[in-house]
Amino acid sequence: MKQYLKNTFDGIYTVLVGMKITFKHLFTPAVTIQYPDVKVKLPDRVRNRLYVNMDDCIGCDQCSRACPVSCIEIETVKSIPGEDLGITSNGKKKALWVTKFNIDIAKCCYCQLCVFPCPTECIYMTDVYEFAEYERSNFLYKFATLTDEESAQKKINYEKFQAEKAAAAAKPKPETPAQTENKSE
Amino acid sequence: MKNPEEIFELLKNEFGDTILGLDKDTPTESIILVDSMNINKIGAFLRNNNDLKFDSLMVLSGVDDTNGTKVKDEDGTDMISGGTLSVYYHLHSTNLKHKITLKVSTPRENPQVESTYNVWRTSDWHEREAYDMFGIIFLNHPDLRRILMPYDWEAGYPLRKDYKNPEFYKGMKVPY
Amino acid sequence: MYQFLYDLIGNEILAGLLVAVVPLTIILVFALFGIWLERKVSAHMQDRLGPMRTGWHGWLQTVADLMKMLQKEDIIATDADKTLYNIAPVLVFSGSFAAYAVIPFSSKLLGSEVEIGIFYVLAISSLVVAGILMAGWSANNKYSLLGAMRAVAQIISYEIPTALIVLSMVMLMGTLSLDKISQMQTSSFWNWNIFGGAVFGLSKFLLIPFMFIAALILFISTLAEVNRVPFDIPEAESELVAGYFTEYCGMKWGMFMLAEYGNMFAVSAIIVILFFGGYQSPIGYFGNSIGVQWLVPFEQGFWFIAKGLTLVFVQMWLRWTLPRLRVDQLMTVCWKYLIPYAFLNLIIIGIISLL
Amino acid sequence: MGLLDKEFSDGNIVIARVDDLMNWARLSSIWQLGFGLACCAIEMMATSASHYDFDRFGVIPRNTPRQADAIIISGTVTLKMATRIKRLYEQMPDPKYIISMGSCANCGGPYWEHGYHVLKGIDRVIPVDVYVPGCPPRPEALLEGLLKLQEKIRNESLRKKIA
Amino acid sequence: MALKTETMVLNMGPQHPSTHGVLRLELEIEGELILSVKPHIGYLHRCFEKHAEAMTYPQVIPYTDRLDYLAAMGNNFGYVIAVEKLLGIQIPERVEYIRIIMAELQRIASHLVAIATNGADIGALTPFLYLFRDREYILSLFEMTCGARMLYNYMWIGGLSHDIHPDFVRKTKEFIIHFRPTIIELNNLLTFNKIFIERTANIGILPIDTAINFGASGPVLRGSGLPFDVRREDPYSIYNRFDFEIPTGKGLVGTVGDCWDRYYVRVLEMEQSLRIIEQAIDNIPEGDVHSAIPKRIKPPKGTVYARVENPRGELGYFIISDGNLNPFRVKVRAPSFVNLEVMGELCKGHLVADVIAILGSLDIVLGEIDR
Repeated sequence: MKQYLKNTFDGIYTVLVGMKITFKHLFTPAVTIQYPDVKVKLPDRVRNRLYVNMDDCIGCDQCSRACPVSCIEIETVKSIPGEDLGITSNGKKKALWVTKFNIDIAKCCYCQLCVFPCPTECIYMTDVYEFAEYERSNFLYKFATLTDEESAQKKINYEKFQAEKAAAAAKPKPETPAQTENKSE
Repeated sequence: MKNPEEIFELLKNEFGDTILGLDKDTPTESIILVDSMNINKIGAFLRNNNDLKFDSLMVLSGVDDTNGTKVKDEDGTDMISGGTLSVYYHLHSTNLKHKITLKVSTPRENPQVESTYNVWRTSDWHEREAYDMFGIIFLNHPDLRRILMPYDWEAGYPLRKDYKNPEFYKGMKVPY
Repeated sequence: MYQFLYDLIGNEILAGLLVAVVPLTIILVFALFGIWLERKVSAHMQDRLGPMRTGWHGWLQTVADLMKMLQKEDIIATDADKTLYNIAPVLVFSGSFAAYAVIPFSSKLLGSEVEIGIFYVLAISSLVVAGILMAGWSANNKYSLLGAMRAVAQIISYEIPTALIVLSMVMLMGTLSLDKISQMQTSSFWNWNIFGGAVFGLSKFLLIPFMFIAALILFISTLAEVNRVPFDIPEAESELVAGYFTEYCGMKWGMFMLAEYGNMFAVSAIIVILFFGGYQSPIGYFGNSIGVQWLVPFEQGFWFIAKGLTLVFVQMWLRWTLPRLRVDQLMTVCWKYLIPYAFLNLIIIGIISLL
Repeated sequence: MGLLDKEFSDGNIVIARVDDLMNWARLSSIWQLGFGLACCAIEMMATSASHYDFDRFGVIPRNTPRQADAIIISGTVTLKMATRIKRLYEQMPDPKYIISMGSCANCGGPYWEHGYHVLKGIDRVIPVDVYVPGCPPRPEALLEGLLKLQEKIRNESLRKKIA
Repeated sequence: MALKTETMVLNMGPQHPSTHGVLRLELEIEGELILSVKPHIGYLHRCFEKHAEAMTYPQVIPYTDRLDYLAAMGNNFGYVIAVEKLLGIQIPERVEYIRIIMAELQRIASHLVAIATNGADIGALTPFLYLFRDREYILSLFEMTCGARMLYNYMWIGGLSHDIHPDFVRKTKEFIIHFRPTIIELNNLLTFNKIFIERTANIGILPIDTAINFGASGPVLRGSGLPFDVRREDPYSIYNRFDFEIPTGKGLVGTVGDCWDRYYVRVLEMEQSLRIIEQAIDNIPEGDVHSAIPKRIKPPKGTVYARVENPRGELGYFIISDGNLNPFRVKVRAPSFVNLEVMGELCKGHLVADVIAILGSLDIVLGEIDR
């Protein structure tokens, strides 16, 4: 009999305690961030969309080797000696034309393993998180700055230079090494 | 609290030749090699002997140690024939606080291992998973069927090193 | 009201129809408002904001839900029992709508002054059980069947404590008609039944604790009849996916929701009439004091709806605090706790009313 | 099938008004099917929690496919699960939408290369309306995906499209 | 002549509101009574072990995050300790302290979700939202230091990916002060609520010997009364420097080892984690977190098995390396995989509603069950 009354009292008492708490929360201000109108400023190390600053990229392929998901594809063409490709921000001389630099952001798992090995810190993660799409093909970001015919042109130059060098090397050995020396600076 | 050498001695004089050897060259833990057909008896002994008391099987993992010969398949991919599949048992005693690792290897063609279902109940799903991933048949296991892969998956055992993806499964293209 | 309309139009079928339309609009408007209120109350109790984007603070949200449900395709499972499947929502809604016939919103706005008011309400509200059973059985879905079985057991067994409490109140009041019960609790809140009724004397003070217990038991058992938490086991979403209306989609499911909210208000109206003085205002009528006689019925309507809404708010408040009971615990609460207390209460009130 | 598939003559003023009203009703009360697959499901629960509040957009989790308008595919779709999702999609009444949330649902994500049991993207089984990238996407990214879906519904129309 | 009754097979399918993800339970029920429960898993099998064989050692870490996606720090911790044991490298003090703080914060966040979903399964929706609101606080701490909310790739082999944020210490202290009263509020609202006690006490009782025989670990084993905790049994990292108790089930409300005990052990463990964080947060030594990270990770031939106390139980990594860049075989001993086996044992003779309560108290995560 005592247990019977204790159960009834327990039942009613704990229900009232619970109701007191929820009633108190009725008047505490809501913590909701009203997303479309109020956009919270994200901390500075946040990892969302990848961005590559192409004029710093020397095409060293470190990031695509470090990516566990292999969603970065890079194709480069060697530059022929005479061409000037500009200097990266930290003073490293660029020697490769980057004809193709595609990141398939749909595959990316945002693990930031590609950012650390990059010698010129040209690939980093921005805090942009609003890039939903209607089509999946729009997720393939092409960062390469060379247009198609320019890269084709670079390829042809390089093959021509290669053929010249092979022909020059096939000619008599003694007097050609001096010339090729200064040509390749 | 016993270290692996004492346990190996104890097992050696208990079971004689079915304990094949003690492999100590691995940097971190030494492994006792055991014959695959009476792992059940050895397990029961390890659990009930009161100065060993290995009452909990931490993990049972199948491994495809690719020591067979490379053979060209009809469409050019290399298959492994011969060699062994092995199963590692990591045991731990909750009150005597010591750990031991057993290793059992079986031929790759028809891999058969005695099930330790009645010794440690946790080996039920672990063995089903080893069967699902490597094709190791566990004798007198209550219901040995696939656990992670779909029950009607005929394209072989996925975690073997020479596993190839099927082209289609129920009308869905599998490879990317 | 029927008489008033009959004099106005002359044709009694049309007047009858018009009398039925008024509670229907009240239910529809209340259902729209109730669903919105539930979502806002639950949101603010959980420190969030609830619907915000459809109109100011989302007041158009339920209108949007209603119109969206109208556009949904109506799937009927191939081997579902077609006739029962379609009748069930109608039966459930008519069960809860019929109870409004006798509920006096104010002295003027009253469906029909039927002499056996409270008895009629108990009878009609068990029609809902048949509807739920039909819904659960005809959908040919295991979860709906389980939900329907639970609903039948729950609603029927909770009718007994409701009937006992109503019996004890009718014993005190002496009349079955809801209108008369409200009229007997006149003028200030001190004469409400919860405080021992209108007759001044020793029995009034003795009655007060037992009236509180009676009100509590009636509130709990009517909660179970309306399938509200902690008794919402028939449509327990965490166990039975969605209970007996798992297979219903679009407007048919809307009918179930309408019926649930209609029931909620009907049940809280019964408690208000029996214990909190029906449409009587707690502090006297403003219309009387300034001599405007025709204002009084509107004030009575206002007070009745205000009390009804506070009780509906308490039902929602309970929903967002308590976990759900299991089926057999539900039965023990009813048979081992509510019914013995109700009997005890009945006997004690009987003795006191003899004094 | 639903109201959407009937063709009406083009350029009718009344249709325009009813169009907006119908679209507004459909987009401001999208009821999502409350089921999640993997890590993105936890982020979806965080979105319906107090900080980001899905209920603000009129989105309530409904458990049966019969009463749901949208499925948010939140997590990795494996081959064993793909047949189930296809059946769920068919159970839903007609005006229904799919949000593919996270890299795994978009194209197999981190498991696209060696995942022998992973379906490479849910659009191989059901038609997807909005792809939300991220692994897992932030709750705000999911809300932005929902807004994009609402935009898409806003421009739907009962009129027959003149090609 | 007894009435010929037929048992009904109810399929709590991969899409069910309270199966914590994609788990199918095949219940054989008679009326409401349960005769047998057969869990079917594999709906989220993401081939982790195949990936681990194809990736280099540091590239496997993002995949370990996705095993038990509610306790990603714990998974990293386990994998990283296993590889460091294989390599035999020495870790700076600062890294050890930060790893412990992150692991304990992750334990609180994971227990919050466990308690929230357990309460929501039994019908109490409001605590679910209160606890998720507190969890957002911890997620913002993680996001401040390593940039991600749930899957961090934070603990690297030999160090950490980022050093802690300058005002991480202040924010963590604020969190501790804010969090203590919410535990008391949770206890008033849910733990000692009569209906919650009615639904969870004396249900799914797991005696100690079956628990050990089934290899259960974590709150499931401790709920049955055995104070077995890997942080105390074979202490890894520097857990032996902190003093904290191991809460076990005492049967305050029902018998020892029932659902309520497993639930209450998690609530008490959150207190203990707060204590550990308080002891560790003030004396984080100075140092560089990147110093001990080896440039090329090629561990010697051999096997290693390392155990870590994850919020769900004992998480073990068995790594076989054959001396080149990719691990030869990585086997994960997932605690939920082992804890779920007990389900068949626990549910006999209970009602359908109890299956949900028992499943909620086991607190399983499908990511690590199906790997």
